[in-house]
Amino acid sequence: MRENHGGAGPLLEVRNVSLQFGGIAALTDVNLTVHPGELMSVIGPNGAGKTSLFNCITGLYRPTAGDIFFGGRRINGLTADRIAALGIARTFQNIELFSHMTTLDNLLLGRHLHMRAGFFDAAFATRRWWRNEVAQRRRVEEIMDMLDLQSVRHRRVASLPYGMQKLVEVGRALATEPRLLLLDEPSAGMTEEEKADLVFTIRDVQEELGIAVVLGGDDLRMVMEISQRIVVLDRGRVIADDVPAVVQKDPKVIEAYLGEEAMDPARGA
Amino acid sequence: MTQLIQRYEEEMALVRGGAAWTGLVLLLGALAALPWLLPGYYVYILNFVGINVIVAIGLNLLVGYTGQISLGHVGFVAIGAYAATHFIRATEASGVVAALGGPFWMAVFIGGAAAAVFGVLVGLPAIRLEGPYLTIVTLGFGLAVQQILINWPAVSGGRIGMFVPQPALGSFVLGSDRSLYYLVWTVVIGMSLVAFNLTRSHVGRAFIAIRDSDIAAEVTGVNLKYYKTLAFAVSAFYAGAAGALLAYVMQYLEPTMFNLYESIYYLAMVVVGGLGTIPGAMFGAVLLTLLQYGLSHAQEYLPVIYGGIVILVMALEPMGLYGRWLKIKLWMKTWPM
Amino acid sequence: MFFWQLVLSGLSIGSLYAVVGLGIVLLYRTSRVLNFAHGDLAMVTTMIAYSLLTSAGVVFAGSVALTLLAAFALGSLFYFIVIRPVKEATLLGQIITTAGFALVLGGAAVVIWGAGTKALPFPLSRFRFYDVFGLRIDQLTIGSFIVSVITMLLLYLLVQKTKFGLAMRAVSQNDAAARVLGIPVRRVYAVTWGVSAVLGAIGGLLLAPVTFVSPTMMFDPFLKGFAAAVLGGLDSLPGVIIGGVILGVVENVFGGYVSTAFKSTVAFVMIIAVLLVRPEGLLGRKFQRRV
Amino acid sequence: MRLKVRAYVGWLLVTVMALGVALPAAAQERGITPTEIILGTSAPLSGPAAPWGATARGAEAYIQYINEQGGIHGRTIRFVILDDAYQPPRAVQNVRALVEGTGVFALVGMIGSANAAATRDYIFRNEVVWMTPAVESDPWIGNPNIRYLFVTYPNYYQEAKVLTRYAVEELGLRRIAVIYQNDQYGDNGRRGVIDALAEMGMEPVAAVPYELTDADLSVQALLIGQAQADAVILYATPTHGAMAAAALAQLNPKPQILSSFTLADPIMAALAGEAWNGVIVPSYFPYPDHDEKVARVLEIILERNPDLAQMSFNALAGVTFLEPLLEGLRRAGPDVTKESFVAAMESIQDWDGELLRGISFGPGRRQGLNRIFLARMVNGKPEPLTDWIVYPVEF
Repeated sequence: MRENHGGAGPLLEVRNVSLQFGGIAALTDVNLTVHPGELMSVIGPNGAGKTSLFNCITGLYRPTAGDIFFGGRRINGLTADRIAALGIARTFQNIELFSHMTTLDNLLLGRHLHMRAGFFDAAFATRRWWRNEVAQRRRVEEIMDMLDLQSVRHRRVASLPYGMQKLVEVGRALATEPRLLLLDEPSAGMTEEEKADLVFTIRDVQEELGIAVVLGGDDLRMVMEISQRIVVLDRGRVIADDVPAVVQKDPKVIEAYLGEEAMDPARGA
Repeated sequence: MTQLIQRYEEEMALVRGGAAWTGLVLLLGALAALPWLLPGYYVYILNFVGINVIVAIGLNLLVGYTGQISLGHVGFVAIGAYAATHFIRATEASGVVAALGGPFWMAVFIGGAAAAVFGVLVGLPAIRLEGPYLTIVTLGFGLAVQQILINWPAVSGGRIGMFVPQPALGSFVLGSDRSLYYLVWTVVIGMSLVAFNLTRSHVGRAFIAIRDSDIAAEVTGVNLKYYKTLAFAVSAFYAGAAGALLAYVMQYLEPTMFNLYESIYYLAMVVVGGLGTIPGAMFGAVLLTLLQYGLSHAQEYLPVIYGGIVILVMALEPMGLYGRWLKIKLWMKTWPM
Repeated sequence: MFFWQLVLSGLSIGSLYAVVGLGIVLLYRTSRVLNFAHGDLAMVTTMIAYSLLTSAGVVFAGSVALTLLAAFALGSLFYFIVIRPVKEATLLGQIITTAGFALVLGGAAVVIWGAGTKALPFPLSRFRFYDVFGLRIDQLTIGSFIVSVITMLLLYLLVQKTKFGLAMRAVSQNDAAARVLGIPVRRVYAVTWGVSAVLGAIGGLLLAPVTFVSPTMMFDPFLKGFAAAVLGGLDSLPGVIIGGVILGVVENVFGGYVSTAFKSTVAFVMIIAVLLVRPEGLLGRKFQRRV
Repeated sequence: MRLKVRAYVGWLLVTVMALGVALPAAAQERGITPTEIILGTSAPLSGPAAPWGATARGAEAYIQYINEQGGIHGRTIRFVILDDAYQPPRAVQNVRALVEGTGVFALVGMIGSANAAATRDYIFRNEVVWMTPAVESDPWIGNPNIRYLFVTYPNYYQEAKVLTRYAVEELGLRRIAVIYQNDQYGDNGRRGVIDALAEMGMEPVAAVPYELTDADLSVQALLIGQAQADAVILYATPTHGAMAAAALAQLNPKPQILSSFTLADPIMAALAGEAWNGVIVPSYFPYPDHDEKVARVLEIILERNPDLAQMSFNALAGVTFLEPLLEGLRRAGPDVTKESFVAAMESIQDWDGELLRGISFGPGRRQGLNRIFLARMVNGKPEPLTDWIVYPVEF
């Protein structure tokens, strides 16, 4: 399933993507590139189209125009699960966990793609299924260790504190072993302490696992701090794409944010 | 590392700990002894209990686990019953399979498989439809199956009905209540085991994931089309197998047996017992079937009692009987000695 | 002429399906509850009308008024006693709860009124005819058609032109927001249940001269009303009217030319076909997945 | 906390009801004790066919009367009614509970072809006395297992032939159609019409089925109008019969309706109103309006169960299921056994009961009744048209 992205070509390429709902344009002619192992951010005022963009990339929405390439392969038009199999994982702005399952099961679901046992193996609990299941559990164990989730292993996720739930969602995404991880407002609703932990985790993921990470518009201070590159969306259009220091001073960006309020680095976007 | 693996396997095991094993053995022993302790017509009721347990477990996989509603499950039961009956009649006539030790267990499989095919057909539109819209498609399916059976005597025997030959193991006829009881409950145990296996595996996880958040399931790599259709197929298989057993136990089939009320009763069993748990489905099927058959003396009050219980359970115990049982267990555990 | 006569009787029964379906849709779009007891509620209220007219000897208009009041009370009572406690239940839980209520109502009707079929004294006659363009139309058909249309108009005015209708629409959009805005959400739900039951009762009363009064009188009309609602789109009031009329006409024409045995089935086959093309029904709002 | 208490009380209730699967008493010599004769039936008291439950209630009321008169040869009759809601699986269970648990001497009636078909092998195998299942006669014709079965119920097929011949020969109508319920009952009627017409070298101009769930029969009526039928033979439930009659009354010209005896119910005139005027209906026992004995029985059962007034025909039919059995028990004397009862039944020849007239059984004859008469409904009252019309005995 997994293709090798030989060389230094871009991992993800969004080309001239537009998305319309009825007459309303959510995205207009968006271009975007993510390189392997990169940590970048997509920010913008509320309703700028970050989530729509993520939804297009992960196959939940179908772009009205334009193409999306992942590892050199065109992925728009594929179903979300096929795209996940190619190596894109994500979290959601409003947590989308399997609320009746335990932490363990949520993470195990992330391993779904890696199960090499079929329906009948499962139904009759064959040795093949058993071997597979144990292998997946071992992998999940590693992720739980890394994210410090062992203490809530058997808790139903609905009963976990908010920040913890966000973390479980990240864990589930990581369990799929993606090459690209999209985090949609991961720190929203977190305490400062949890945010600091999150920055740590994101860096770990990016540096140790070598996964490219795209942060969806979030706490601006955090974004400026950790991103290697920032893309700014405004009303569905890309208005800036550069390193944080340049973006911060871009008058178009300031103006876009001024639409609501003066650019305040402490404020969530 | 080996220790770790043992811990996983311990976690994955269906029956954990000595007490659970003892309980299970006692339960199976009681099940095996029951037909020798009860008069025949009670054994007949228990056969229906077993049949409804199978339907309820299967329906629960669809409704409780995958979150897809079916108001036409009786259609699958009917398809299973008629497919099995035709199979039994054909093999009996040809004598081929009978020589292999009797087609009775194969009939159960054929009934299930035939229903599963229709399960896929009904499941396909389910991919696009939500909630009440899916409800009406399944409802329409159930009504259509009955209507077609009524008007297609070649398949159903029409309203005269169709008599079902008794199951035979070689030349040994298994027509008595007791032998049917063992047949039915062996299938119940086997199919419960499969259901338990499925629900603790990646398949079961995918089902629950679709129910809890289909979007998240999809972006995590669950093929919605496949698993939604699979849930329908598996659920229909259970219903079809139960239909085959129904044919054996009733030894007579007639299209009016497969009406909308039955579909609602099946759903009530699942909900009253507890959605999304296999023991819950079993509880519900046992309780409501016993009520239905046991309260013949209550005469015309039965619908009021039955409906009242359903409302009572929904109002007091939305998690169903099994949820209540878990709470009682917890309460007893924490009882200060 | 045969064809147009089929269409005419299809229109007449279809408008009754629509009235029954309106109650289902009104409730569904306001509270997202699919009421499987709608038919049995209508049946019980029709039984009440029967008792008022025969045993109690109340005049027709008075009986109708009292019956509609009773329907309103029964509907909102059911909301307060049963639905509110299980408000958090899933769609399935609600279906089962209302189906349980349907069993209770159906069973109670047999116990209270007996299982037999009864005739409801009705002021309009099926046997007084008018010939219009060579088609035979009876007084009852004309009368019930007029009442159906008036009912639909009144409902339109209630939903679109009154303060209560506004509250109802607000609750249907977002009940949490409506609560914040100071709308008494519970009362809106209760009244909606009441109005829905009244619509059912009107349907039951209009059907009574055709199907007669018995505990099973609403079985088929309820299924058809539900089907009409789904066909038109469960959250669209004009949709259910169109759906009901289409359903009535199609099944009659099918029955007249193809087979009366499959007349009822064809309605559901048609719905499944429509849903495959338009999963939200003819006039329903398209559901968009929100992330 | 109060809520919890309520919840537990609720649960207690549920549990008690679940355990309410009452254990039956053990039986000695089945169904006959020194003081009692036990009879049983499975009837649809709830569900879609609940109106037929009135047959069991009628029989129950009459048994109460018999017991008040001192029973039969000093024994009182216990009549156990179980509800099957018209579902065959439950009918089977009820019959088994009655035979194996309650231990009944005889089963009285059984409504619905499916229920009778599902239970009949069991009843025959266990050689239970079975009085008049209210179903078509086909399953009994040529059946070698019917030694303990006694039937005083008209044969739908023969009845349809009588009606058809009457329409053609006496009324001079040529274009005959049939509206029938799409089941065994309706099918028997349809075949009777077709065969009777074929014997006269004719064919029906239309044969239109309806489904039990249909709520409106105007399409069926329009089809009859399209076929320009001048007589319609009706095989329907009372509700659907009334629907059909009302819809047929809209046709121009209006066809003559002849219906099955199952519509000989006074409710028909109330339901169909003026559309029922002039309809020709057979009956297999006299109407209370014309016969004092029948009127007296009706009075007896209504005194004991006034609710039966709205279903008086079904209630009386229930008594007809029972009546020959009571006669058999009387004739068998105080030392009755199953075999002496059968012998007593076989001695019944051209016997007139309170309701039934001209009943004969015999060795090899289990069809006790083979006569009907026709009446025309005028302003809700039956006016006899013919004397008894006798049709062939077939089993």
